[in-house]
Amino acid sequence: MDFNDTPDEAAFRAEARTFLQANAEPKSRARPVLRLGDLGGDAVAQCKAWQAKKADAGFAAISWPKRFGGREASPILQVIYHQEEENYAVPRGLFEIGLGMCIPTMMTYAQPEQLDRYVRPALRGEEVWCQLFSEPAGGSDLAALRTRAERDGDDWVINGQKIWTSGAHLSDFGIIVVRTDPNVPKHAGLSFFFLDMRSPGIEIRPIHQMSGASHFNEVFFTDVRVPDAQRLGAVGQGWQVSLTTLMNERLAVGEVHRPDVEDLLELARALMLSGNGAVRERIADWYARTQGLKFTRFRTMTALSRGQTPGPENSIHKLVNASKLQDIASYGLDLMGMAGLVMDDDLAEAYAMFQQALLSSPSARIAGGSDEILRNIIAERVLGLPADIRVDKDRPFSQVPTGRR
Amino acid sequence: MDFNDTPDEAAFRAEARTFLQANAEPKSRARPVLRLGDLGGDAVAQCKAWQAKKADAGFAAISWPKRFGGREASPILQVIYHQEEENYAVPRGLFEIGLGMCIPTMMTYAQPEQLDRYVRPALRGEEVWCQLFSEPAGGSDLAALRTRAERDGDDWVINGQKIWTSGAHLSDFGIIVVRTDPNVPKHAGLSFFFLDMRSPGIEIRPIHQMSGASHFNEVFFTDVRVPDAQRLGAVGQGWQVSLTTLMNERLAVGEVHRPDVEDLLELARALMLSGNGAVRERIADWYARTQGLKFTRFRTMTALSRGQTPGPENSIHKLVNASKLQDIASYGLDLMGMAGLVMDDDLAEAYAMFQQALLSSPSARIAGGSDEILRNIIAERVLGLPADIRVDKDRPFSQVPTGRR
Amino acid sequence: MNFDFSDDLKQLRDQARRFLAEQSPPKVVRQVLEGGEPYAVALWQAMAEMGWLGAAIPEQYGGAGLGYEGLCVLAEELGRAVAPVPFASSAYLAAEALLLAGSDAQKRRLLPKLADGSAVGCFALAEGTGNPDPAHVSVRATGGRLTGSKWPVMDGDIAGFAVVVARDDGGETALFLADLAADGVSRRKLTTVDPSRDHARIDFAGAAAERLGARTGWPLVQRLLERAAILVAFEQVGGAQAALEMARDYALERYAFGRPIGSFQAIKHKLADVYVAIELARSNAYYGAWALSADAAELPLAAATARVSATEAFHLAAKENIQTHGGIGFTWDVDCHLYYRRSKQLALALGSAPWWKHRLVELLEMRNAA
Amino acid sequence: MNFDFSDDLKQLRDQARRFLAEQSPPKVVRQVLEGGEPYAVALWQAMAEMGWLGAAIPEQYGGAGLGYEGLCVLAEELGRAVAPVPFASSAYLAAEALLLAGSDAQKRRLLPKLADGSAVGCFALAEGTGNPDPAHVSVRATGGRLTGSKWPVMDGDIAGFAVVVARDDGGETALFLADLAADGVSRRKLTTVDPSRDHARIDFAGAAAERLGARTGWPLVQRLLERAAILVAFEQVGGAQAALEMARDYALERYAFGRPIGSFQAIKHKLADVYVAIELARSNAYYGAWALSADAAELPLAAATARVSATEAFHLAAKENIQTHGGIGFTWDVDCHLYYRRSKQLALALGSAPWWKHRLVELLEMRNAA
Repeated sequence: MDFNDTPDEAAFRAEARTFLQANAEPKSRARPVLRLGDLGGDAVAQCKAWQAKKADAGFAAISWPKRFGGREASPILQVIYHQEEENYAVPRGLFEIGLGMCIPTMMTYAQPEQLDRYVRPALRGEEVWCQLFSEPAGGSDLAALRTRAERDGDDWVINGQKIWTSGAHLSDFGIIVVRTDPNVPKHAGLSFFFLDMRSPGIEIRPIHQMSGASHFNEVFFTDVRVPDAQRLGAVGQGWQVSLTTLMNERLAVGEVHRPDVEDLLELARALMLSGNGAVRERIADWYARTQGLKFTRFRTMTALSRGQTPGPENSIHKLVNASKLQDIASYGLDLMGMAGLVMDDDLAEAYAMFQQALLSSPSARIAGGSDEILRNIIAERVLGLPADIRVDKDRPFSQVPTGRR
Repeated sequence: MDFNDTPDEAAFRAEARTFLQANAEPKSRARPVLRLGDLGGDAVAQCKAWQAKKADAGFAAISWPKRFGGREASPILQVIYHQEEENYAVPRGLFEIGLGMCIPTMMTYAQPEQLDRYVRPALRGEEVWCQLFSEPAGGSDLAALRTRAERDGDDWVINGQKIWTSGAHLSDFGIIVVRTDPNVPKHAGLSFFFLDMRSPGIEIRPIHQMSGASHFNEVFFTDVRVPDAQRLGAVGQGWQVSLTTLMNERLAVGEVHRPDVEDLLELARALMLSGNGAVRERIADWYARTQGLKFTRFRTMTALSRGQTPGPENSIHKLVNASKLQDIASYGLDLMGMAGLVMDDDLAEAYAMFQQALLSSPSARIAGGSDEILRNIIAERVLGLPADIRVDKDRPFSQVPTGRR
Repeated sequence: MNFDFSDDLKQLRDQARRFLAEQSPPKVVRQVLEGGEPYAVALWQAMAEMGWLGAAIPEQYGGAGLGYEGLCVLAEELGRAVAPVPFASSAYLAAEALLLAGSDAQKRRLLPKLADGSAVGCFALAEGTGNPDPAHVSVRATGGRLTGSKWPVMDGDIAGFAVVVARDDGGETALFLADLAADGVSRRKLTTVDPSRDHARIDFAGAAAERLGARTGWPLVQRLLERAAILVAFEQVGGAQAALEMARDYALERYAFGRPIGSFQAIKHKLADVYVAIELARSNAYYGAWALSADAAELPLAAATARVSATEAFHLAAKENIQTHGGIGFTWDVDCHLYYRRSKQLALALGSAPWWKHRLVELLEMRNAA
Repeated sequence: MNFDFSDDLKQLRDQARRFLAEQSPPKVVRQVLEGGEPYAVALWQAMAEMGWLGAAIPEQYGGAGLGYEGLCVLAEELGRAVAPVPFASSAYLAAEALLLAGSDAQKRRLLPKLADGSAVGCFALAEGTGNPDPAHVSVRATGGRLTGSKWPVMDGDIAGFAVVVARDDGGETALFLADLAADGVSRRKLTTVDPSRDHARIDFAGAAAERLGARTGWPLVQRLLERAAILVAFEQVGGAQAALEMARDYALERYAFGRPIGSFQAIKHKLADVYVAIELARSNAYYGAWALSADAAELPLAAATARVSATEAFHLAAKENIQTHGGIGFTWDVDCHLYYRRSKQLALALGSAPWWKHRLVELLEMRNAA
């Protein structure tokens, strides 16, 4: 067990540090960085410019194969780069889905010439990708999707609706899973494609969240044509392809949530409450959880660097972080007392970071797998407990109950 | 809304107070009262003597019909009597099940001459009753019981095993639910009896608990004969009769658990920790829960006094109290620090009450309906949410899976 | 003992529930939330006409004389409807301040106006970050003139007058009446986590102030907060109950994996826990209602207990209502966030839970020492 | 970076696990729990023969020189087996005290005996109720004679010598060695919530004491507690993991309502939460193992973090294991209570969670101020 860098790691860290010093602004802790959904036109341009710079310097895809612009390096180097980048205020949030989920899925299922066409522009941030999985009727039951694709010559014709599509309005391409056969059980009737988000028949509407942000979209499909050549995996194998994508999602480095426990400690200090035993115990609990997650990720990265496949145990991160964020936000307001509800920039403590998190954190417990789904995943796939009793399993999808009526 | 006594209530309270002053010792808070299972021979005699005295003075069955020795009075008077009795160190724990569950079930289903025979001796504490429901294979799934009763002339012959029978070794009579038909779905094949606990073929073995106590017993039945005249309800109606019993259980006044929040406050004061914010917040939380339960019971009693039937909402009490007890016990030890684990009478804080509760509280979360079953009851019967998916519902009992093999 | 509301009050409750379902549906709340109007003016007028605004104001001062239990019943229903009206400020806090501390002349002058809705009052205590504490009072009332800033003041931007906690000429904490339309008063509407309820910052620069009654000292403020806490506990219980019902209904409607999501124990047990929290809070609120009505010695402890329970229950119910709804639960268009916002607004309005918990234990210690 | 144990150590772990499954099954634990013997003597001798008792003792003092990571690996396995042996007292606390503070002569005299099992040491800090605090040290070592009482002392009734925290002639806190068989020492076995581990009260009435090294001051005690906390965190993680596995296995075996109880979300999600708590604790313990091995500046904070996580995880796992088992879970004959008892014993042994949380934040504050 060694927490220090190996000589190779130290050399890489120095290289990353040099690159960042020359190209980015050091972060000030006080003000949290903008998130996707708050991105206006300027911010998009900044994201793209930074991504190009990062890709050209070889820091955008550290563990990818060299032929796609990667370094074929250990995931540990990825962690090191992230540790260093964390100290800088770099514009992020536009490429995580494309590079973390879409392109890795393409790498597994697309043709070589398609990879030659799509991977590098995505890596350099020239083309943005989104992921079209969720549907209104689906929710936690992802495979219950109803968007149809019907074969018509060399094309498929898509009709239906997707929802919770992050960044759809900023995207050039998307990956999509659709139902190609409603008369078989639900997991068996799906197929998977990638498509041009400017295709005729696609309409994108932003979803207004309670926090005021609009990270997500509804995407409507009316007779959208997709060439069969853009199918990923066999017809009817869409669920298996989706699982690849979701597995890659779990590998993605988790978002840094603010306020974190350090922000709470700072708030308590500023309010002269850090001597209070109740405040201290909460800070200690949250700090221990934060550190536990950090070192759990290090354990995973060590396993990955030895060629092991990470398992569903990574569901821990979001499960712990989302509730922690909501609880820290709410508790921060409690510490502020009667003025805790004020969000005006000039009056609110800590730039209203706690108030914003109070309003945005409910989505963290739901989006990308709800607390309940994550606990099920851990129970079933890690602990080996039985699946929930399924009433929909062996029925044709078209005959599964969908409501009381 | 009136928290004060009505003139009638005040008169009754004065009467109860006079009776208690004349016949019982005031309680000192410091030392908790003995519980059932710690009862030696002397204690049993004391319990019986006190019960007779209480019954003769008309305080043992305040809301029962007069013909059975009750007062036919409002449940509010029952609460008042309990409030007053709480201040005295009276021996309890031997008759709660008999008078709270067994005899009320008898009153609903037994013949008048049987009631004439059994009710008054039970009320005066001359005869002790127990309840034989749970079985090793049953647990939370109470109706999955396997003890068989087969008709033989005017008798039924019982073979099988019951478990978790409080006070079986001290009991004269018991009520029992058994399977009389294994070839129908599980709830339909049950019948209900009362029996003499001295019948030939009954063997009682105490269960040694982790706390060191032996409140419960295993009871083995080998060809035990029970006359058909002692059947309560029709053949095959045993489940319905059991529900009556369990409903009466919910009406019973909950046990007072020690240490309670006042004990914790006193401990914190003694250890000079009551100024600590973390200690204060926990005490406040537990106090609020304790009071909430107390006043919920008052609401129930008010509803009862108006002739309303109490519902499953009473499951709240045990659900909240059991975890609270375990948490208070564990936290009390934490406050004591390194010496918190010591149980020697002369060294332990608060007469080792917290340590004893640490070891006995796990059973509180299980016995009489586990936390999980109580949440299901609230969800289904109060909130109207659907029952769990049942795989055993329409199958003959003999064909329901009982294990992996 | 009778631990329930009277039949008359239950009738009032049913009537209020029907009325508010019609007059204060989510659409009306959103009108205020989204900035359409500062509060639900038409609703407020209708409430005035029904006599709700003076529910607990004695008839001699133009009130309905329903007593505090009546006020509690109304508060629960207003909480259930997340009603966007200055009821807590005007009908609890300002009216209670007048009743507790005002001279007879002041009561005669202002209570009838609060009761008929021609005046809206508010209570100005906070001076920025912090919980109620005499050490945090720095606004001064010197020679009948107020100087300093109060924020946040609930309903401070729509009230006509404020009851202001300030230091008098002798440096003692006391209550003062201030006309908010007078010279030397400037107001600024604040952005908060719950825009469905008005909040303001009020700056006093030598504004005229009239002393409310003759009493001084922090205990008066404490007493006012305790009385209001019981009423707010009913609002919180009402809001929590509405959020639980919304979650329950959705859990029955929404299917996943071919079955209603309410058939999964993860949802069932979560909602059972919410139910338990609400029932405990409701029972503690009932005890508070009795203490308020009877002006019992137990009132301070009853108030702290009710506040602690109700704050926990509403926050839990509101956040788990969103969670039960899944994705749509955190969208603007679905009503879950109305309860979530209000739960935190009410949690902070009279001082936050840690402060009340500390106070609760202080009261327990005092009781045990006695 | 390499955040895992080496293959050699994993091999040691597997070997230890197999050995303990055979040599320290519940039957052996019950032998001690039920008073059959004061500790598992045969197991202890076997451990000595395998070199475990001197795992982290340098070879020059007769140890195996496996280093602290080796000790951590063994601690996890001993925790998993709820092993009823004085390992924590003798191999962590007494040995560490000697290594940290002892003179070379003292190390030479005692460490080889600890390593080969011919001596058992213990650490006497507590003086009744309370958490570690210099103000609670009142035992005096005056003129080489100890006076006062220490309790509870883990393994105090079976150890041959104790490292005693006492005040020296100048009133300073320091460590002293005391032969527990000597005149002026009386011992009494204590009854505790975990009788599977020995505890005693030791009364010193002018017993001979030898100063351990030359250093004085509370930071030495603090440092010893921190180092032991990391090792105990591994015991806790091991115990928690065993309790989780026991619960999981039972949830698969036990049927109710015609299906394994492990198919109900109430059980699934409960055990998922236990798993999460254990993984966080394990990761924090790993960081502690690194800090211990590297003698890193981060050690105090790493120790406090590991202790807070591991204490929570073991208590949760142990109590929910009982709950998952239902009725039989709280019987004497089923092994659930072995973990439950041990979880609380370890939770208190080096000072309870509130004390460590306070310390954790103190260290955070110091770090942030630096």
